[in-house]
Amino acid sequence: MLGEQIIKGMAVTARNFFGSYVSKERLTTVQYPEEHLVPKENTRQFPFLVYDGDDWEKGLRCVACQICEKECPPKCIYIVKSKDKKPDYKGQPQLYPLTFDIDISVCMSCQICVEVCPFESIKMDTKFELSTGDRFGGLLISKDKLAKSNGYYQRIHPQDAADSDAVIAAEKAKAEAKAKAAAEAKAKAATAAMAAPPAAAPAPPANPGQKS
Amino acid sequence: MTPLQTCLLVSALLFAIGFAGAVTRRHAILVLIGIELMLNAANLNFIAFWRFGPHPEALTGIMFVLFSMALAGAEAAVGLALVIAIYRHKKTSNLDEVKDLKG
Amino acid sequence: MFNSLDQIFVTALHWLVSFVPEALRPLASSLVCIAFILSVFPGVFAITTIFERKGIGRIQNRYGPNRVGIPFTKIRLCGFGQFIPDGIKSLTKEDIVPRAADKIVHFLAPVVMLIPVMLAYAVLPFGKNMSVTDYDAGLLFFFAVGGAVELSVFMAGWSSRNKYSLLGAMRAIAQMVSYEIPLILSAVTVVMIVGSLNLSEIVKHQNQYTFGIAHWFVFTPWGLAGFILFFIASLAESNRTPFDLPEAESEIIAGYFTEYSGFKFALFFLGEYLGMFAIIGLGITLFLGGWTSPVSFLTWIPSYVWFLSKLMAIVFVFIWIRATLPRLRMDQLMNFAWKFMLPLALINILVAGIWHYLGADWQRWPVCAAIIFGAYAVLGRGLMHNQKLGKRIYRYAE
Amino acid sequence: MSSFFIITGVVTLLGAAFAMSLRNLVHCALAMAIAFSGVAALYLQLAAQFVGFAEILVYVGAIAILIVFAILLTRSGEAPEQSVLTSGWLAGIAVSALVFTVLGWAVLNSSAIPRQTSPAPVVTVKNIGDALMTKFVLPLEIIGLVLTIALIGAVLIALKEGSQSKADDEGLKMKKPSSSPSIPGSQFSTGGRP
Repeated sequence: MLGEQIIKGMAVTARNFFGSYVSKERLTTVQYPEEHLVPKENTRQFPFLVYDGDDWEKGLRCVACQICEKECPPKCIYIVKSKDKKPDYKGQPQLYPLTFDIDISVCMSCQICVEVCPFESIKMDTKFELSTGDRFGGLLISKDKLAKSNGYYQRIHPQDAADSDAVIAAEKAKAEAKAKAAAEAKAKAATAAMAAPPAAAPAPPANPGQKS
Repeated sequence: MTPLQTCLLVSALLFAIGFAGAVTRRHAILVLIGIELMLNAANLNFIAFWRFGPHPEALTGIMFVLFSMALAGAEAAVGLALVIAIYRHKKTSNLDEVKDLKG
Repeated sequence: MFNSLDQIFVTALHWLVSFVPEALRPLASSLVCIAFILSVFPGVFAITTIFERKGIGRIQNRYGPNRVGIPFTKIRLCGFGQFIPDGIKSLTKEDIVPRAADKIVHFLAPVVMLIPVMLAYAVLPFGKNMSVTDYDAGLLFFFAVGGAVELSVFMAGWSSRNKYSLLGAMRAIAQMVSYEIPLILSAVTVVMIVGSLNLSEIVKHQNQYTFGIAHWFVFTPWGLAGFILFFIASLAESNRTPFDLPEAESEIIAGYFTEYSGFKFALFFLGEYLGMFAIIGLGITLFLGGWTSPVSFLTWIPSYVWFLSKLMAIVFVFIWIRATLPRLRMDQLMNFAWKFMLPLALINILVAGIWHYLGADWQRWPVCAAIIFGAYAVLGRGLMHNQKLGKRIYRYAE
Repeated sequence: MSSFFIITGVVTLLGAAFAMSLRNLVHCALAMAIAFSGVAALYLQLAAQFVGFAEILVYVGAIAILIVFAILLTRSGEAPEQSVLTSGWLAGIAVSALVFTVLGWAVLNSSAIPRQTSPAPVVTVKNIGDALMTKFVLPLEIIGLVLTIALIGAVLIALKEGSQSKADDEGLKMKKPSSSPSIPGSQFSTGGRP
């Protein structure tokens, strides 16, 4: 009979119409400014710089090696190296970035900077509400705004943060072990020198800014 | 000038315009438009004479116009079908080029 | 009390007109009526756009617009203020005219669209004693001005110098011409039974009650068939889904108003919706009793309330159909009009004649219902078994 | 005679004059629609309501549409480059001017034209229907027959006939798009016309 299927279809849409008022789980829309979807574990929007501790200027992991600047496909990173050095988490004296700017109007969220960074210092953020009224200054984000604490990183990407913390801990342990070994060697040398003063050879210069 | 004369003058001018168009334009469709205008002029005459005539209750004028409208519709349909058929044969609807009897 | 509430607009009109001198009263009266139509129906249009968006949203399990409420406040009104920014947006947008377009015709097309649509409201009775003009040949007037819309569609499509516009215009005209025939033929049945082309007369004929139920024509076999035919044809005449081929977004961008923007686009949009309301209003007047109430104990509700609520109910069905059915193909559209609607409308005229001839006898009910149902079944079977509804065969493209 | 009648008459005549004198055929058809609407308005002022509405329904709603369809089907939507007038157009203008002069002279000087104006007759649709079904029933039937024949005839004439028209189709398909400076995007240019 002509028209049967039309009536069936109309019944389906009518059921949807009334159902959407009755059961909330039919509605998949997220009312955006009030509600937010929980971002997925691997969401990535835009890079940020990780720092340890409380003071972002002291704890910044970045050593201004400029690998990310060179690797960045759209060339949106701009780094100026510092003249002096300051100790990093291992206690070694390192350069630090005087300027670290990222132009988010150019960045394409490719994550290559994260892949190439040997110091676990640049990571991807999940924040996406970056629009601004200022077309030029507002889209160029500088070091102070890019720096986010390690705690924040652990919160947004728990898995990745655990991995990178493990890497850093391993590095640190290695450095400590090395320093310890060096210190032991030094102490041994010192005792040996004490024991035999004529054979007092200067120990190989250990890390001067030893922290631990 | 009485109202009837105004109507008749308007209709005469409409007829003259339609006639001039029908005989001077080359395109077949425009000739048809001219003929339609002439028919309308005649219809206007019928209505004017019915309205101002001595026996409006007889409705003859209105009936004539209704039938002439139906005929105009038929004429337009057949005429345009002819124009399209000629266009298909000759690839033109210019009346100056459609004058030989052999198709 | 209810009667004065019913006649409040008529009283207001008389009161307003009484201020002007005697000689100017007809003019003043028509001006007030024009102002009334020009203020009420665009308002209904604005509300309908919101209803449409929200309704389709709910049918697709979305919210639809639910943000904009009263400006400068936090009150949201479930998004019913949306038409204000929509209107401001479309009226202030840049008006772009294509370089190759025929400027004059391009400019005139939306105006020519709106004039006949507005004229059509002149004969509709919105309520008791509430039709603007009471032409003896009101129905003919409605169909006559409705025919002029096609010309504006052609003007818009041709003057844009865009192949999509022209294709859309050609589709629109072919569709409107084809569906105008079942539309008029289904209205003819009512004219046959009532014996008048006057729309107020037609409503008066339906304003009687037996056992408390109104004599609406839709409650008779021929009236039901006529109403369904009229409904389908009016869907096609107002270019609504599933007959929206003239402006099929996925095929020809926006059809005949592809090249229109800003104010002119808004005029086309308005004209399309006002045409839809006008044709629905005619359908209500012809088959659903116009401004009368369906049952006798509800006659105290003002007549214009009945008219508007019937109008909105049918608009809602239009929206519901739009959200349900997919678009027809061009050959299916034409087959449906010429091989199903037209024969059924002709048989319906025959049935109306039989109904009139059989008189007040009860036997006319089963007889007429049987003829119509049989014709429907046969024609429907023929349409469904037609090869044209199957896979399409292309003649040139292999 | 009111001034409104004069205005309507002037609009009608201007529409007709434009319909006959513009170069672009589509403009001609649209001007013709204006002229027909003007004629319908004249009918309304002559108290012939039914005829006026029927005029709009038939001429503006049907014939104008038919004509624009024919214009597009014969690819004459653009103004032609060569002259739009026939070779003997001066004679045609002269003859039509003569026709108008004679008619106008006759109208203004005839003694058969009634001088007094009668009040407008009231004609209801019912009157017209009664007349059509009684006194004019034979013409009505004949008109029905004529319309049916015209319908069938028009379909037969415009129908593609057999193999010959198929060849025409091929010809149409093979024909290259016009290289003349037609406006881009216009599908119905006259460029390809021989």
